[in-house]
Amino acid sequence: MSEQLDSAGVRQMLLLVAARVIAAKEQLTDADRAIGDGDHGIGMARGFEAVQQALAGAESSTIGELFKITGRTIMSNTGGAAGAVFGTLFNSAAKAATDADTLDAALLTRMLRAGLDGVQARGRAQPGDKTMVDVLLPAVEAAEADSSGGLMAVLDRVSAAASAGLEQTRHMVATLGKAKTLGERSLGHPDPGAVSTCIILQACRDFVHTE
Amino acid sequence: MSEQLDSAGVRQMLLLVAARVIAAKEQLTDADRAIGDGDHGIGMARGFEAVQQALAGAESSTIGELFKITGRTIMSNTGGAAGAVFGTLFNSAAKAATDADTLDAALLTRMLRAGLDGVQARGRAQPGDKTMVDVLLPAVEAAEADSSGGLMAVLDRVSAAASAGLEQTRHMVATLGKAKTLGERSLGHPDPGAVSTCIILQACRDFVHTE
Amino acid sequence: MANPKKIINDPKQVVPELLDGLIYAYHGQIHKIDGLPALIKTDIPDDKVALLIGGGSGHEPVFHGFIGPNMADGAACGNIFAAPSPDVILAATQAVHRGKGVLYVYGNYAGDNMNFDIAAEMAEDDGIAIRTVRVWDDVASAPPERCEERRGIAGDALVLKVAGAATAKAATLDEAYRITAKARDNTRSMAVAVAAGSIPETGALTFELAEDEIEIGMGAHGEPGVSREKMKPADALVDDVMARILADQPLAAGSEVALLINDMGATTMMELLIVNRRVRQILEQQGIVVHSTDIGSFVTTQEMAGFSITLMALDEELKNCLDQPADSFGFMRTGLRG
Amino acid sequence: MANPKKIINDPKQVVPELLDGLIYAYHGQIHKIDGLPALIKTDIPDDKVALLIGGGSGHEPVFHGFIGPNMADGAACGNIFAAPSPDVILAATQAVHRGKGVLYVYGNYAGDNMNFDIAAEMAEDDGIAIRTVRVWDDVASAPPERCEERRGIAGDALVLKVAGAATAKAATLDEAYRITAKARDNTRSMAVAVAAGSIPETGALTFELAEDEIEIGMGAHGEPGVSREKMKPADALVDDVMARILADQPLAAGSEVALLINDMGATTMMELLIVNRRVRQILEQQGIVVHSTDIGSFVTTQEMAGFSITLMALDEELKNCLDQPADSFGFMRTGLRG
Ligand SMILES: Nc1ncnc2c1ncn2[C@@H]1O[C@H](COP(=O)(O)OP(=O)(O)O)[C@@H](O)[C@H]1O
Ligand SMILES: Nc1ncnc2c1ncn2[C@@H]1O[C@H](COP(=O)(O)OP(=O)(O)O)[C@@H](O)[C@H]1O
Ligand SMILES: [Mg+2]
Ligand SMILES: [Mg+2]
Ligand SMILES: [Mg+2]
Ligand SMILES: [Mg+2]
Repeated sequence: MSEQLDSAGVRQMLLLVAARVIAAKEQLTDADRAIGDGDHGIGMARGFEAVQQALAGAESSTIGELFKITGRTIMSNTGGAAGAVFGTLFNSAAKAATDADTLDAALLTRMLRAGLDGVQARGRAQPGDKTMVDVLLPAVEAAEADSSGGLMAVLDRVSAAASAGLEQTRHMVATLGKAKTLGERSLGHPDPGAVSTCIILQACRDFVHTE
Repeated sequence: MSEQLDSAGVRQMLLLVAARVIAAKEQLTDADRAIGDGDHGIGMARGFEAVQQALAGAESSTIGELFKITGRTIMSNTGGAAGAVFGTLFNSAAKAATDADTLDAALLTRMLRAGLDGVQARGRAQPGDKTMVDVLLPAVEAAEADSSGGLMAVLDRVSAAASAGLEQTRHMVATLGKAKTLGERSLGHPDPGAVSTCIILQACRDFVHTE
Repeated sequence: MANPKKIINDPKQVVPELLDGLIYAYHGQIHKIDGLPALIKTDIPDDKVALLIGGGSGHEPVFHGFIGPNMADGAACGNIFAAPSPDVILAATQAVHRGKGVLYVYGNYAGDNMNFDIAAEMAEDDGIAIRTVRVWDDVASAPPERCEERRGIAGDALVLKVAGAATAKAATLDEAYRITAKARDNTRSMAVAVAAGSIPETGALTFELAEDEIEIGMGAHGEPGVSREKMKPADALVDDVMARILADQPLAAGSEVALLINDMGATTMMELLIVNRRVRQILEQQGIVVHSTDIGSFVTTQEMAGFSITLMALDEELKNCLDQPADSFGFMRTGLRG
Repeated sequence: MANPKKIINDPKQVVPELLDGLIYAYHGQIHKIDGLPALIKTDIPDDKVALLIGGGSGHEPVFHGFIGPNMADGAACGNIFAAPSPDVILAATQAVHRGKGVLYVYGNYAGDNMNFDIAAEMAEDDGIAIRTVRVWDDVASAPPERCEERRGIAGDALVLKVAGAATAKAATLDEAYRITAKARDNTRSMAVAVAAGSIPETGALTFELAEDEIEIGMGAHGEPGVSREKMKPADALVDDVMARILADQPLAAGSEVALLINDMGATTMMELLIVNRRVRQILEQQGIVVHSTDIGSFVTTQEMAGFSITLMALDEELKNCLDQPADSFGFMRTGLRG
């Protein structure tokens, strides 16, 4: 268990994130098939497989560089809404990392906020639109509301808020993206990108717990 | 039971032929689906429904005219190979009728032969090609071989020869028409046009028996 | 065997209704002969060798969708999968004739041959000269020495394109016939079916294929082909079909061909493009030059899924005919390509 | 849910292989940017306002099949149903740019919007002027007052035709933008799906429909529409769709429109013509004049069965753009019609 990570640890954490997203390929695709066009898992897996490769050659990179590599690789390889959204998430977080060499609770919180702001600036999704923002926003708010207890505690709260947010997306009517015309029929189903976001944050939490 | 028919009887006989062909629509289509393009019953029914209408207004026509009306109506309304073949069959038979006012065994035999010759001149089918010729030819030969016993006896022999001929088509490999590429796989199935021909000749026989 | 969800009204009215739809789509360029399923180009130049095509319906856009400038002057339309009757063909013949005779071009089927022949005899009795080119491109349907027994499949489209140009340019019927017959003689096709289509009136599939089966050499009405096999990757299917086509008509390195890849009904452009890639790899390997490529739905068999490949060996005359700008509902050449 | 028999090789290689097939079909008129799924017209005139289009693959012939003379100058291609990434779009933008700026035209989806916007920002950083027209023709996907939320479906084809003409003729990017945006604003479509298509990589159908059900308003990726109903005759389906389109954009008697009827993948030309017949009856009744008709496979969704109807209200400028001869793999105008 670690209360902070150096760049090598962050790199390992991002590799776990990638592995978890890739492993969830089918779950994500099924979620998208229920309310979208059925390709979310395909794109996310393609993007994060490329991230695995890119991180393989990035052993001496800083935290900011690792997030930037991850963001750019997602952006180039994922395609679709997810490529822009998750690419922007990591790219924006990378900028907030500046040249830090340690990831602690405070930096994580700043990076999450920067990621959220970047995603919203790009896609204009509002809370309640049934997108990944409905997971990311409560996660950021949970981190910002209580910075006590270090990286692990923050990630526990982030992860719990994300799960709760994901659950909420079931009760939302999609108004953006390919699911929007489902209208009422999108009720009961979680948002695919919200599922991915939850998996990503959960992987970060699990990493610091087992490290 | 009649040993000869006047033009009114011939008209009734042709109406029975039409009714029997129409009733066999599905059987004919199934036969064509097994070795051809699955439309034989559709075309034959369409043609003979038109024949019913055409004969409705032909009460004062001669035997030759009745066959000519039947042939032309089939030719115009059936389409496909069957339209040309069965149209030609009746048209050629009509010519052999000249201005006769009674259909007896001798005239029937001449009309069948003329019909066969017309069909072969038009389509060049040889015996064994697995077409309606494999029913019509043995029927004609049965009529020509033994002219004893009048119209009923001839039609009994014609009908029996037709049935036997039809059975033989099961053992033939199609070499003409849409069934031809089935090759060996056409074995075991009767030829659709042969089925129709058998139904037509059988209807004539049944008509003179019940008349 | 469920009746597929066809987007039709009364199944018996499919042909008249589709012809009405086609006439609307042509914006006055074609019209119907009163009461008959024959479509005629409205503006046929005087003194032109006329081109009449036709056959059973249900294969749209062929044949009736191939009328237009430098394409056909008229089409005689049969019912679904059924040759048109002689009276329809005769009426269409009279309507397109402009004093120079009429070239008939259609697929080589017993029904079409007999009905067109009967009409031709009647037209000739009326003093109209007729010449006939039957398209027999399907190498799956008879050995080369009996090519007159072969079926006409997607090769129709390329032969009709040449016939349209030939009848527009040629001074005489015989000359148009000569060019068109050469195009026909130089054309070979073969199809692969992966799923069956159905006849509107009965809803019945024209054949049955297991979940994992395909049929090589399938005919345009679902007539059986040369071999039933397990489903294979696209490249393996193409290799098989191309080997059969090229064995039938060996082409020397440096030969030029027109290539047509036809969707039998339900196959997507995505798949046809993947087929095209492999076709070109094979032709490149053999040094065969592709002069023109047409990919799409030209000769369909209802919602049958599958494709066919057609090669027409070219000389200068055929290239000129193929390249001539032409317009029709189902086949176009803009003349704008470099 | 069986994996349909797609004619493909490795499902992950579908996009690169279909692009190769398309490049072959273009006979040197287009080429690929090294290593990237972007296709560029080889011969783009200097000083031309450039037209870049693009979107997810799997809808062939749109978008990459719409490159050509008086059509698009390049296309950025995504994976199946996935918008292309910003680097592909940016590379394509640089490749088509001839000093007069680049017009982006694509379907209005979150993924396309974000990726093209990111690329546009990068291109503008490099000094390339960009203007964007998002096609949002699907009236089933949002009410009229929120048309910016609507999806782009088959209306893409007509808007791209206009954009091709506008960018070929216009002196400035702003002028090309003005004409193209007008075309977009005047375009309305709605689709009906009768059977689902499937995604090559998973084999899964994008939606499920009962044997006797259809969906009105289905999106181009299988996104749900406005109502699920029992299968009906073609005329009843058309009546329903036309009522919704005409309610969305009322057209006075005497108005002129371009009409496009699109096959979503597996629907036959026979059916589309029957649809066309009814569309024209309805328009005739309302005194609406159809200036041009395009019927075929333009924007497909794999082997989905169904059709969409598109109307674009026309003025003289749009008519001129639509009528201008143009050539591409997926859309042509010969200029030969009367
Ligand atoms: N404007 C947006 N802002 C944030 N997230 C978005 C936006 N639009 C879509 N998304 C997310 O993207 C997910 C869909 O991704 P994916 O299926 O990969 O792309 P596409 O919709 O292009 O097929 C949605 O579930 C949603 O969470
Ligand atoms: N050349 C021919 N001579 C005689 N009969 C023929 C010939 N060609 C086909 N037929 C008959 O026509 C029948 C098929 O008719 P049909 O299915 O209605 O026409 P099509 O083959 O045009 O679909 C065959 O079963 C055969 O008996
Ligand atoms: Mg998706
Ligand atoms: Mg038949
Ligand atoms: Mg037939
Ligand atoms: Mg997608």
